Amino acid sequence: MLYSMKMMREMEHRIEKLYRQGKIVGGVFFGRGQEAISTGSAILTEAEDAVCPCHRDLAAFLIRGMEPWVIFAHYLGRRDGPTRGRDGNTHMGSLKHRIISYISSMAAIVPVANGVAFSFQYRKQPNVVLCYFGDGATSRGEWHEAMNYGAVFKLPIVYLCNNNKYAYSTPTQRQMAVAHITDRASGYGMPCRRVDGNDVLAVYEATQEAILQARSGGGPTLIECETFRMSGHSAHDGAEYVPKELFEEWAGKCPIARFEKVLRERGLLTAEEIARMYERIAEEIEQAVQRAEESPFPDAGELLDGVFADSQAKNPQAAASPAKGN
Amino acid sequence: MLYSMKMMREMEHRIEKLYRQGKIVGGVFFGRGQEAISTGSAILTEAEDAVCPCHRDLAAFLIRGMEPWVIFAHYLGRRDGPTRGRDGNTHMGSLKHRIISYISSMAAIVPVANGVAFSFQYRKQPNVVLCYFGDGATSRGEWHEAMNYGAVFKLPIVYLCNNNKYAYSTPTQRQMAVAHITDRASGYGMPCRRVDGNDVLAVYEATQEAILQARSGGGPTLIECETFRMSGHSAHDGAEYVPKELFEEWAGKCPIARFEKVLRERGLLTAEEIARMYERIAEEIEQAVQRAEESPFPDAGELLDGVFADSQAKNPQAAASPAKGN
Amino acid sequence: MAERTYLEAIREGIWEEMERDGDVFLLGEDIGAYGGAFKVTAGMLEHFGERRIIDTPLAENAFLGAAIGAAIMGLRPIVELQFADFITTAYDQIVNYAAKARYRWGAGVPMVIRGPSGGGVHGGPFHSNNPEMPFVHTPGLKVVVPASAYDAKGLIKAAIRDPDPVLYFEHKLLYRRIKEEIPAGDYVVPLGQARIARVGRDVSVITYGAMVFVALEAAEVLAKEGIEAEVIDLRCLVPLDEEAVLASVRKTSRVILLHEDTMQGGFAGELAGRIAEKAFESLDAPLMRIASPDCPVPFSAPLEEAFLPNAKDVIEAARSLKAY
Amino acid sequence: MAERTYLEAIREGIWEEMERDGDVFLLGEDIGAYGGAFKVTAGMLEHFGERRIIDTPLAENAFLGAAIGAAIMGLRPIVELQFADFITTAYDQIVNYAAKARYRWGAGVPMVIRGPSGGGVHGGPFHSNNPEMPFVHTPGLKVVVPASAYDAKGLIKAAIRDPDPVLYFEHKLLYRRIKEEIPAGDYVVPLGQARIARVGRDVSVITYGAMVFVALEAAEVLAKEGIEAEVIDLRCLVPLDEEAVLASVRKTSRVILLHEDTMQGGFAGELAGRIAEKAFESLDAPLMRIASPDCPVPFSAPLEEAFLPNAKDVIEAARSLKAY
Ligand SMILES: Cc1ncc(C[n+]2csc(CCOP(=O)(O)OP(=O)(O)O)c2C)c(N)n1
Ligand SMILES: Cc1ncc(C[n+]2csc(CCOP(=O)(O)OP(=O)(O)O)c2C)c(N)n1
Ligand SMILES: [Mg+2]
Ligand SMILES: [Mg+2]
Repeated sequence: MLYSMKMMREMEHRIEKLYRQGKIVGGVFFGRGQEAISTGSAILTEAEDAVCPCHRDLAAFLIRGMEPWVIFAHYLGRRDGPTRGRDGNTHMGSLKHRIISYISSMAAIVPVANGVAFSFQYRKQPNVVLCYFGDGATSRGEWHEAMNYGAVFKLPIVYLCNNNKYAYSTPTQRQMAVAHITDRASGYGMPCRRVDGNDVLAVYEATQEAILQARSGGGPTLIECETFRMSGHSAHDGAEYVPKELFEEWAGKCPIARFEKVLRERGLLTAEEIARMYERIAEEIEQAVQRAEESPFPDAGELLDGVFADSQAKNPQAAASPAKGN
Repeated sequence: MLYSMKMMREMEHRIEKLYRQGKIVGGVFFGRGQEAISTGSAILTEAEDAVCPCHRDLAAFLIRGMEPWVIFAHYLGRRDGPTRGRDGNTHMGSLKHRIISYISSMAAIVPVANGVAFSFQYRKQPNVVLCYFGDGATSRGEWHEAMNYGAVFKLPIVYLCNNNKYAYSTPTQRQMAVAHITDRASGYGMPCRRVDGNDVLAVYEATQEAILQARSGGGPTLIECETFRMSGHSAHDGAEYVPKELFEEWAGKCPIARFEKVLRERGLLTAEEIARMYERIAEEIEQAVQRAEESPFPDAGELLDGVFADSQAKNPQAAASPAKGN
Repeated sequence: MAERTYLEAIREGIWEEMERDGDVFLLGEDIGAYGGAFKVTAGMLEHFGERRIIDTPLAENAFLGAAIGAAIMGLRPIVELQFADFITTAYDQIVNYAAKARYRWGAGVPMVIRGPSGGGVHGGPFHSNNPEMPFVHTPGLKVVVPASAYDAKGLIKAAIRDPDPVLYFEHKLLYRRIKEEIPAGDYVVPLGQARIARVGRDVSVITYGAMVFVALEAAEVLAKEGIEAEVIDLRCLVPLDEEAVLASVRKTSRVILLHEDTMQGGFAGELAGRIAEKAFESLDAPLMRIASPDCPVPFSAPLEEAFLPNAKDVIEAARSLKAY
Repeated sequence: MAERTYLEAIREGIWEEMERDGDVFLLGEDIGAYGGAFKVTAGMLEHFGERRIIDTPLAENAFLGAAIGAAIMGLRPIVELQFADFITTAYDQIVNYAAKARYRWGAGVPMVIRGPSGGGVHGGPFHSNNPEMPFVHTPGLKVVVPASAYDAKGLIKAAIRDPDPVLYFEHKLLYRRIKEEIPAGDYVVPLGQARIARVGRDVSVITYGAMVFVALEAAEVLAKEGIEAEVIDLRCLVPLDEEAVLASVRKTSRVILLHEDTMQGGFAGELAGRIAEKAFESLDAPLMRIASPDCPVPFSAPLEEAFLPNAKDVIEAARSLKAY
């Protein structure tokens, strides 16, 4: 888990650098300070489970097996990315990895994630879905419809909210008149848990329990992971609206540093081993970026491929069909 | 209040008859058995307050001063209805009466009702809005967005849910995994009350308290009125899916009979006075129907009037503009 | 062969597909015990059970989204909208999720969204809409508009088997009003093939849905005046059988574009664009569009009657084109 | 006169209207302290205060609905969508509530819905859309698409003063890219009047939004070849200045219909319908439509470049029309 968190952190640093260099265009979002959430949960998925990560959950992509170079290729708009250059930043999906792509409309993925969970239920497969979203997204109607729907049908799904205290520039107290996202779960009749989202072990334990319940037909759980967005909303946002003290306070709660400490204290990894792991990560990233930059841009001739099935080209990075006839 | 409830009951019977005669076309909906809800609440509004009734709240229209013959004219598609024949059944609105029309998309009125309440807040007027909807509507995302929004901005509004145990053919337990609509209020940080919706005095008291709070800047309240739909979903629905016993059980809880009893027991009205009132109602209805049937149908030449302001004709039944420039 | 109403033909098509493929299932409001607001799914709960005939909460985003997710995993959901008008409440899921998933990341969304559309039954502004255009305009969606019982069955089957999201708009006026002999068993009407509903040489009336009958009614009258109208029933708006349209235009050189949906931004414009680009040389007269005027669908009978295009409109247009 | 970017012109127009009329207020996400994702509302919170510059929760139905209710009561809300793309999430409120209220029961809804639309900035499939068509097709809504700083200010003012719901789609590519001298104080550009952006006699290019600049660029090149293109900037799609369109067609007899929005069901079709009905006699060549191809807006630079119509497309079309 330390590896995933650190890999996510460093990849995002590298993505930011590429963005500042003008090599990555459009906008980029980071999950800085929030790495424990996607890591501590996605690590629990089995091969046939599915994840629906949102824009601050890069570790979920990594844990599901999407290779760093493929991710960089995606950000760079290259043909070897899972969208073959059709989409950018965290809008990645891959049937092969059972990563279901979110779309920009916040919370629109939640009803869709329910449908993926439903397919497991329908086919009597013992699998679960992890569905991620932010605090702001819970103000949206689709979120409500989906939470209610998941509870009514007891779908095998775990809803993971990263409460990072802001939706863009808007603090949670302007998003809602309650203190916690979990205050909402009672309206759906599903269990909920609130955990320290910067403690990867706490996320792990809560998710484990929720997955167990979901797999055994007990229905969904809402987990609120309290955390803080240690960046602007996107790379072009300086976040001047965030009080400095908040950044300082939460810097002291870095999930990576905290987990390092746990591992060292429990004698599971030495400082040296950690340093070596980090070196390896740095190297892997450089190799990945290099390989991604060698990937060609898509060709203008591909523009219309795959609007419909009859014009779809094969994409080795994403295309494994999960079932017949699709 | 007895008058309003009875008038609503009898008008709906008359509407049903006109429908069965083929004089009213399209579909018609009744609030049979639910008359206490719109009556016990709307009766509390002051002249400048506003109501947003839904499809089982005919008494709210009456209490706000819409005349029975105008309502019949509306159902009959005549020019003297508040929509001049453009819309039918309970889709009535009138600025003059501060009745804000709902639209068919269930719960879509709730955000709009918030906006009406906001206008009071913005203009520092001491007014409130009563917004009505059914149990099924609370499954919709717009409902959630609006409840949250109303709570965040502490809008002067009262949300009244008629929980009549069914949304069309779907019983509440298939709509949600919680027992009560009020279970949802905790997710919005607003107070809630659950009352016997067939007891007009209980509705009255709960609404009175909520209005007081709203008027004094204390924000919204959600009131759940437990009741039962003593008809099919609309006049063409035989409601075979409803267990007979439920109809029998709730027939014994008729809000009109109950309130009659209270009035007699407290010595406020004698059986005779009540009988006379009912006779008067019957007469008024016959006169109203007659007058409505004398109202002309709209002329084909009016078809395009009022799509935009520059082609809008004046409609005496609805058109009083609430403010300058509109 | 068996005699079937338009509505029965839809039911039969769905029923047979559900028998054929265990991955096909239904989602919607009141489709189970109640059999749907128009009874299209009557009897299905009893036959197929709760696993496959699913009554949902009143939440279009939730169940359309669920259908999308299930389709991505290879199931074949059919979603019923109680009225097609309510598609506006789950618009984002359709145009942003379902329509774009394959293009973006290769995830096919084989689902059907169906429901009653159209006016003529005094449904008023919220139960009479023809909601096809925003979906015609969204790349990645297919749009089907059957006008006969034969097509209703053959097209719903094609839609269910299609690997992409298909919007299938039934016309509620036709549900019980038309009845035809149709083949008893399995047959498919492929998406994207128009039908010549009546052969003619003088003027082409290009239309779809309930307006096919208006065009045919007008053609009867016109024939008596010696004007032979050719009526093209498009059957699908996407994919469009452009060749059939252009062929008819080349043959008659005079064109009426007819639909029940409102005029501005309606499908007649798209057809006009294609014809004026690709068959300009063949035209001997201006194109004529006939559509509902640009206002909400009114409730009251005289207004709705004035609103809906009728045979008289078509007859007059054909005469004026002939005289041009 | 003062030099203003397109973005500044919008801000100035809103600012002046807020000064003029205390009933005008703003609703949207992150428009207060942050000044909006594109900073259109920068400085407004400080000047007008929290009562009139309102940051909302992330809930488009809630705040669009609230704006509708407030407008019915006579206030003049302006709603900012963070990206115009997200209008899909509150679609029902707009097309069913706002658009129909006046027609149904005489309740006017004087509100403006505005936001950044359009591509060319690598925004990908969800931040590059041109969402005008479903609203053009909905009776009761007006649709404004400014292309210059002068118009941006004059049209936002007209939109705010209009008694009906107006959709005002800004083009994000123009925000800081164009800068003009515009009048310092109050002026209004009335809705429904097109502008001749360049006078010509050989071919009419009828367009709007950022494509006006593509048309002008093409016209420069064509002029050197002796082809004088007339460029019509529609400014409003609803109400449409049909007379200006037809007048140009009658003058040049050759027509290119150009927009950035995708082709099928796009506005070019509506124009084609009107022209082929009403100026058929004047046409000396087929109509030509130039629009984005029917796929989602792709992210990667070479794909987006291939996707967006450009001057070369217009030049080639004009040449072929000239040669026709
Ligand atoms: C429906 C919709 N409206 C607006 C936006 C613009 N937007 C993108 S992210 C965002 C804030 C999201 O906040 P939250 O859900 O808390 O996630 P976070 O970014 O904090 O992780 C907004 C407003 C959007 N993506 N979708
Ligand atoms: C968005 C939407 N979907 C579906 C419908 C069709 N419909 C009309 S009323 C209704 C049931 C409403 O139930 P509830 O809110 O409980 O109100 P009730 O009729 O019981 O008073 C349904 C499904 C609708 N009007 N709007
Ligand atoms: Mg957040
Ligand atoms: Mg109900």
